[in-house]
Amino acid sequence: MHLTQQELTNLSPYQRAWMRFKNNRRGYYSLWLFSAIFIISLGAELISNDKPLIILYEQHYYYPLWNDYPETTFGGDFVSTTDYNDPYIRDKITGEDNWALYPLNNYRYDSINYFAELPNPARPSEQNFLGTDDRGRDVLARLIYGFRLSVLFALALTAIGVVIGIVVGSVQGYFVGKVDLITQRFIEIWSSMPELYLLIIFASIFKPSIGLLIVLLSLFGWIGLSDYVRAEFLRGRNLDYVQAARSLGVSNIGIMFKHLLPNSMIPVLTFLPFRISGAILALTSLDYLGLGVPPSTPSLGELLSQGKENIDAWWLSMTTFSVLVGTLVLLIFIGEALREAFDTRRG
Amino acid sequence: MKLLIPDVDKMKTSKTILEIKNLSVNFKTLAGSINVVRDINFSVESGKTMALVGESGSGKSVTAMSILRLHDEEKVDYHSGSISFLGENLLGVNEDYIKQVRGSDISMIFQEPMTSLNPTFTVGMQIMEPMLIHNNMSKAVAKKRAIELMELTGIPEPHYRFDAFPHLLSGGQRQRMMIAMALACEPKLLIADEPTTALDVTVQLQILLLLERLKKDFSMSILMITHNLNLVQRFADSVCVMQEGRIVEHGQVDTLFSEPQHPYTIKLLDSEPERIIPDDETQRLRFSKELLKGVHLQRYFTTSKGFFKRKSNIVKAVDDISLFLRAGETLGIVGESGSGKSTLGRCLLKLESCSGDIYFEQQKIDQLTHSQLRPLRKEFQVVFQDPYSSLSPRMTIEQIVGEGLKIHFPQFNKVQRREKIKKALLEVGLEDDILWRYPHEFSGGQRQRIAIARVVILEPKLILLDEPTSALDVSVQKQVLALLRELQERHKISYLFITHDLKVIKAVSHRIMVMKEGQIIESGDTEEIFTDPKKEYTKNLLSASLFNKRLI
Amino acid sequence: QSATASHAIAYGYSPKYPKGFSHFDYVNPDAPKGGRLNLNGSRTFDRLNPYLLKGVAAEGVDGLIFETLMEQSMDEPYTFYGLLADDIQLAEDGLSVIYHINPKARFSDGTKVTVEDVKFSFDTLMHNKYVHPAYKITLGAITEAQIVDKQRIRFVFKEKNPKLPMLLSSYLSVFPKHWVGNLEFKDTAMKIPIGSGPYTLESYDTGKQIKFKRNPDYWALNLGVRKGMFNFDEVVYKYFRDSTIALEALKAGEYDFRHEYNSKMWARDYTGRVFKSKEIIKKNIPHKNSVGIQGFVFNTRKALFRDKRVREALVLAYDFEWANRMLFYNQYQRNDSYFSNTELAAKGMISQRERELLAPFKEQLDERVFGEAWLPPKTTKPSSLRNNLRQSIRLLKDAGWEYKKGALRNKEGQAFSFELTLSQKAFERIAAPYARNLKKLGIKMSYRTVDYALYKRKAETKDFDMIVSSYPQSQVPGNELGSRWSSKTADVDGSANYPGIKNPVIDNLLKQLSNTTDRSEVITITRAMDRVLLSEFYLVPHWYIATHRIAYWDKFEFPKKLPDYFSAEAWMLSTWWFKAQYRKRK
Amino acid sequence: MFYYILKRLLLMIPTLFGVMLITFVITQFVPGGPVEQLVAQLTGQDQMTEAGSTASELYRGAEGIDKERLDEIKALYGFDKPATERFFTMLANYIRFDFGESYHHHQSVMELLVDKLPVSISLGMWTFFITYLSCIPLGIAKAVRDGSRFDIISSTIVLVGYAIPGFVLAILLLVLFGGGSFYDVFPLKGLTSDNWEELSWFSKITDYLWHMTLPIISSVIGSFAVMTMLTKNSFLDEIRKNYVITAKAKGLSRNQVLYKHVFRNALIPLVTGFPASFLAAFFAGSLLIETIFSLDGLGLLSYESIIRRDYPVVLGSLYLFTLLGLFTKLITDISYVLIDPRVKFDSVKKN
Ligand SMILES: Nc1ncnc2c1ncn2[C@@H]1O[C@H](COP(=O)(O)OP(=O)(O)OP(=O)(O)O)[C@@H](O)[C@H]1O
Ligand SMILES: Nc1ncnc2c1ncn2[C@@H]1O[C@H](COP(=O)(O)OP(=O)(O)OP(=O)(O)O)[C@@H](O)[C@H]1O
Ligand SMILES: [Mg+2]
Ligand SMILES: [Mg+2]
Repeated sequence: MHLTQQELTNLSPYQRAWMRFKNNRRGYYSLWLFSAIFIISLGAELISNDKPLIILYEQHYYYPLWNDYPETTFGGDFVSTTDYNDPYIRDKITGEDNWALYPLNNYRYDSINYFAELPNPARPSEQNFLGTDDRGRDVLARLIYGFRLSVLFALALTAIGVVIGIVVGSVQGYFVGKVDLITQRFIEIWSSMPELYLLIIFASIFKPSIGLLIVLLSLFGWIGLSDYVRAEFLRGRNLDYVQAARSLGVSNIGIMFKHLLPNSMIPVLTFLPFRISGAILALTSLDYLGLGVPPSTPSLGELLSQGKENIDAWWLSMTTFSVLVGTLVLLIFIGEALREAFDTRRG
Repeated sequence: MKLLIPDVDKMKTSKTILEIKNLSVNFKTLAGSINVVRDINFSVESGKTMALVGESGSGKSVTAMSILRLHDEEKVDYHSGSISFLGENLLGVNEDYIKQVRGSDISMIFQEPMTSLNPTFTVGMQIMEPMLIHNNMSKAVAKKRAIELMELTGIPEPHYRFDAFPHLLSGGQRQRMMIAMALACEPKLLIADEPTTALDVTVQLQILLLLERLKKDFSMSILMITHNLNLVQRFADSVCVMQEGRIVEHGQVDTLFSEPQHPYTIKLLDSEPERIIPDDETQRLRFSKELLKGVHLQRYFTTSKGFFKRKSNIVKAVDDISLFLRAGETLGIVGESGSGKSTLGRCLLKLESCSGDIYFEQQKIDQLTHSQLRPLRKEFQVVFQDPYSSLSPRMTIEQIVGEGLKIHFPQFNKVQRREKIKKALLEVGLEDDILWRYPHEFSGGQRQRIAIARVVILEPKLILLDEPTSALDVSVQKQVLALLRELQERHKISYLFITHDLKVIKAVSHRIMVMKEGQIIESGDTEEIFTDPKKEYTKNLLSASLFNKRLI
Repeated sequence: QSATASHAIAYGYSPKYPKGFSHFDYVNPDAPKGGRLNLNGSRTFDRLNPYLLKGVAAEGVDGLIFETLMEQSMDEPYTFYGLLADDIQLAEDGLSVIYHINPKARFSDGTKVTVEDVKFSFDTLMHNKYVHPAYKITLGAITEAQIVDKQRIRFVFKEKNPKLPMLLSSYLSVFPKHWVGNLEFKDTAMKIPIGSGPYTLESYDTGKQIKFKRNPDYWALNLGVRKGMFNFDEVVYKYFRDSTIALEALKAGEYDFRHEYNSKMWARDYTGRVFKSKEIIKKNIPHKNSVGIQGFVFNTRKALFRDKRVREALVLAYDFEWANRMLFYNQYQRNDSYFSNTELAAKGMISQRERELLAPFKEQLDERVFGEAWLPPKTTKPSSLRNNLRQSIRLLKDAGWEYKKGALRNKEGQAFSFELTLSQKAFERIAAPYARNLKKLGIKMSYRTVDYALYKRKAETKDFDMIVSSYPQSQVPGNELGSRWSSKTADVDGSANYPGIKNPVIDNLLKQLSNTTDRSEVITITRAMDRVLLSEFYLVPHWYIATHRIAYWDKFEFPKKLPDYFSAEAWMLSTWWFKAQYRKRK
Repeated sequence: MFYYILKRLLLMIPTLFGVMLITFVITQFVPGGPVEQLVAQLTGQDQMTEAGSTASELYRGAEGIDKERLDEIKALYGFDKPATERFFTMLANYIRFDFGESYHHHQSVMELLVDKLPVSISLGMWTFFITYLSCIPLGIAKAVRDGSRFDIISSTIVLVGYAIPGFVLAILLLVLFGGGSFYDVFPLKGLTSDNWEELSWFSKITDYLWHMTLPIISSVIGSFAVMTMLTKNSFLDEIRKNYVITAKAKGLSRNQVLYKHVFRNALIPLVTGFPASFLAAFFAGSLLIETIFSLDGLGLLSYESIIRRDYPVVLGSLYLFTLLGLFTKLITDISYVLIDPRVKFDSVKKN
């Protein structure tokens, strides 16, 4: 695919970078695939839910996904929300002239298959395509929702960490001198803070939630990266083109982020996918200590730790593991393409 | 351990050492494959010098690099043709073979010595390296030889410089390191791409004589790429003239110089820089106000050997220099390579810390910080000696040239800005369809012109030009000098013009300062210096440049 | 009054075995000796001395090497027979006890066990600052050890407590004075222990394994309390840190015997070649150990759970049968008493004696107390969870809770929601289905596992809505029950009265209990107490298991007659022996 | 440079002080200190199984502990003194590298650390060397063959390795090769066999290697990916620079170009992570791997002392490791200068 000079001239540098990105077919397709999966997972409620999308019951249409109907609506006993997987109810809404459209997978991340036959964790079956976890929740549903949550969590955490890491690292590496000495000491003190104790203290004050975890982990998440950015800046700050930029009157910020940063992105780009997957795994280890998200929250980490507890239940660890590896591989491929997007020698 | 067994038969029939046939080289870019070398043919005879001259950007360096297959394999396409060295087509041989050829049979002096040296190794080590791999020398022997070579190229204190890192050396010193490196294994063929652009005339002569001697002693052949036609005339046996990727004319030096055929060749031979400053202007300028003044500037470098400064050495790069520059005036700075010209320039523009007072438009600027200086920056600009490393590698030409505009002329919108950029590029003799390209996709001369365009576009009051035309062929050089002059006339720009090319300095400067070992040893009006030099060194300089005079 | 026999002491009844009995019924007096037994040590150890505060003691030292004054039998609720002491004399006033040390008793180095050694051991354990405070706490009511004469030693009690001499007899390990010598006690951490027990230490590798060798000259070899016991020539504990790997190691034959506590592992992980080929035998050994009660404990101090009807409604919502089938592989039984698996538990219709006991409180008690003993709700046919929940709804309605706007709400419109605080992740799978059932009632129960220390603090300061707690029970309940269930302790930080029981009836029964040791009277009181406690629904009862789940390599034989009250490990270690082909030393 | 180093060395003192102060303050706020831990253990609440207690006789401590005893226990841990006093006594001792006694172990903190070192070093060093020695060549090879099939396949393999949690792999390996269920190839636990003392010199080594194989595989496998990718990317960034062409033109072989010329220039990002992982190699260890293979190393020690609030161990090891960390950080910074002479530590303000 070749462009004319005019077209090329009209491309902004970002469009150029995007073209380089696209040139890496692997990364490009990975991005598509990842986005597709992610977007689908954003609509998890429509794919995997314990409520039917539409019910036709005694000539009336019902939309359980959007409205709460008490069980009494369908001839049950309880005035609380209907459990549509209850065979008792299921018979009623699918029998005779009634009709219900269930989602592809009949469970939400927290719905227990109460009416299963086999003890939990149960192997894959027609009811639960990927089996159930140790408390009878559908693994597929948890994977879908868990993927969504974990990825969102990881993206947020990574974004925050990377931004702080880059800013701190570049300030240190660019200004050096006192700024560096002081910031570096601060980082040293900061990073040796016993994170676990802080988490425990916070857990005793607040109820754990994803938001709280993001804040807490962000406090420390940037530290490793800033060192790398600092190192790259230390090397780059004395190069001629930086001098040239100074002589042009470019501001310090301009030099840092326009001239130096694009040439210091290697470690950042390399670590990016790993940080994302690392953030997913961080949820695991926190769950392990009971400091993670509330237990009903679906997270890949939680599934993984269940996998460890239930070694014989391969469907727990293998599926989660595959999702993790898949995600990671996609992210790495995207990361490679991203690196190439930064590599102007590629055109 | 040379694998190479010359084909004796072929050698007998012809003394040709290198023969290029129908060579075409393409580069793959976003705009498709571009053909930069088009079907060229030439050969180099053993023990002879073949000169490749031509337009900047005409494909000389590309051709040279193709001989050793040094282009990025992914990006280059040796479209057609062959390069036979001692009868073997180098484009066809395997990696091992070419590895043996490189550095020992054929070695190369690169055009841009600044970026061509590995920044993390000492220059000494880099000079030793080819000897260590090709000649199986012991380290000690190699070191001795390296220092010898450095001495031959005229580096002062070679023992000391042996341990220096490239970025601590001046442009000319780095270039000499490249030369020493290339000569280390006494190659059969030396490809020298602009080997003397950063050298003052005395050293230049010294180097060329050295090459001449090696040519005789070891029957070394030289493929010399240069813009300096005098040099060609004096040292080359035959010449090829290139334009737009083609060889437009070739022949023996004498015939070609006496009876040039091709219009481009004719143009080249006619483009002698002429003084573009009216004679009386120097006088008139006496009364214009001082734009820049430096008083007692001093910059010493203490460089240490070993980690804890066991041995240290002081280089007095700028040693108590006072100078001034008037508005609309061009001050030429000439002098020995390594005498501190670039350092002085950088000091004056506050790019290097130094002691002494600096006034710009009567304002004292030496104590100002970067951010205080920023608004002033628009007014004094610099073209660095090494254009390549001064261009941000991850920015397009449009970004590079437009950056200053964005900062200092925020009133322009994108379209206006692009128009200005295009205009500036055209003015320095570049096409305007290169806006989207990145610096590494250009020839040395093109990059030099980009660096000039980036500066002139801002129309500052003062420009420091550090060897701005060293990589330009005479015709482009003329165009650039004319442009500078025009700007000067229009906007009363002052220039600090550092160069080794005495013809250029004579053409453009009102006054001249001669530097040696960090000091100004002589200064005065251009006329005066050229006609009546006072100091011995200046005299030598001028006489050495005498060989520049055409012999016919 | 406590019966004292010179050779044994029992709590409120006569000991089973007479003076000079030849052996316990549950041992094989002729059990052949020999072979090397490999056992699984849990996690690690870093000291040999079992009594220090710091560090983790190696398994087996206390028991195989060091002995106590008396030995408990495994087929009576709470009876002790003389071991190092051959004669025990309890003072009339119950404020002191005299032990007569068996003159035959010898330490493994041949020296005699003297009263000085006993006194030294007691003083060390009670007063040395490096000793684990457990001794001070357990035996704190014993003020002094006085040497009476060469063979006799008297212990003086601060207060009258029939359990004290028994605790002392079984808790005070005797070690020789010369073992400690001039050392600071903490410096004996790694000193090779010298004891009077059936084994001596052969070798050890800190944290990895420890090896004991049977003492062929063991002084008590033919004593009734030892006859036919400790039949392995060598006992080795191999330490594994991870339980999954430890199980793998069992399968690999690294060790011989394992007791499993987890239903899921028992059902799913004890599989594979060695099990199929019956090389490893998987067995459930029944026992009569008191298992007390475990449950989701309501914090009745909270307004939410103040109403008994609310608590009952929540008890009804728990589906034990489902959990047992889906989570526990049907290995458990429902806790239907605070004294499960013992004769102390209330059963069936209330007896005359119990009725009399409770009659004075008729007003304050639920009338159901005077009928059949409470039976936990079932969800198997003919009952069903749906039925139970319907009943819950009625109860909640009576208590003023109704489903409105997506939640169960009281008159003030407050939604019914609370948190179950857990200390172990393993309980989350148990909590999840319960939360699901409660949701059907409109109740929002969230559950979360917290760091153990945090859990502990919440429990101590009673800062929780609901926790999991278990109340283990003794065969002979005494005044320890007071600290759990009396009104006095309800608002004391750190007490074990988690539900916040403030019930005058219980207070009264507790007082009566502490005034008697008569077995039949104790039983009546505990049964009555059981009925009252159950009727108040202080917790959602869980489950228990009345068997030991053990797996062992098919190398052993053991007595036909099983004991009643025992731990699996101690039983196997003391009464099993190798089949002939495994008896040779490896 | 000399003054810079001196400055950095002096700055270690306030840094160390800051670290200790903050950590000490934090430990004051952590719920469940050592006293509570001990009390929990005494009252028998710390062990709970799925189905309640089946102990045949009850532990008396279950009745709770009275105030008097509690005070005794507090004094045992020195908690009867005010916090500031404890902090400064601690500092005074720490200066002399006297870290005091552990709350939970009967050894002193220093003895404990020394005790656990062999395992950590065994595990760490191997992991460290194997990682660096294989990642760098692999990364370089991948950079050279960027985009080739080799590149893609090796990427996928290291990524799968990265994504397998070490403990999962460890258990998997043990189940497969531990002899319990499938093949009996490797031992289940420990650093050496029981009879190690009696073995010959050669068998000692093989025995050790035999024991270390599985733990090392498990701990190494996850560390490949990051290093490999970092190497690859750094090299890719450098490989097209002009000096590489010069080096090539000298006739250096591809490996010489890569391992000599490019390597040094691509080294800075690699070096940034180096001291940290070097330190980690000696002093960190891996909690899960150590647990699974019943190895007694620092990973376990530090985790357990955190969980059990064994503050002397927590603070003592923190002090030691922070100190070492500060030194390695300084060394990294110095090595930047040694690797790339253009790096300077003077402030941007100066010019
Ligand atoms: N990597 C590249 N990608 C695309 N175009 C390139 C690349 N390298 C060189 N060119 C183009 O090839 C042409 C020839 O370049 P070359 O460096 O050979 O010129 P030159 O004759 O040496 O000029 P100069 O005298 O200025 O050094 C130029 O127009 C340049 O823009
Ligand atoms: N950063 C530095 N550290 C140490 N020495 C330096 C440094 N920069 C330059 N020098 C030395 O200062 C002297 C003057 O260098 P400068 O670059 O100013 O020379 P120049 O006159 O521009 O020479 P050329 O004509 O060769 O470019 C040289 O000897 C060089 O080695
Ligand atoms: Mg060129
Ligand atoms: Mg210069």
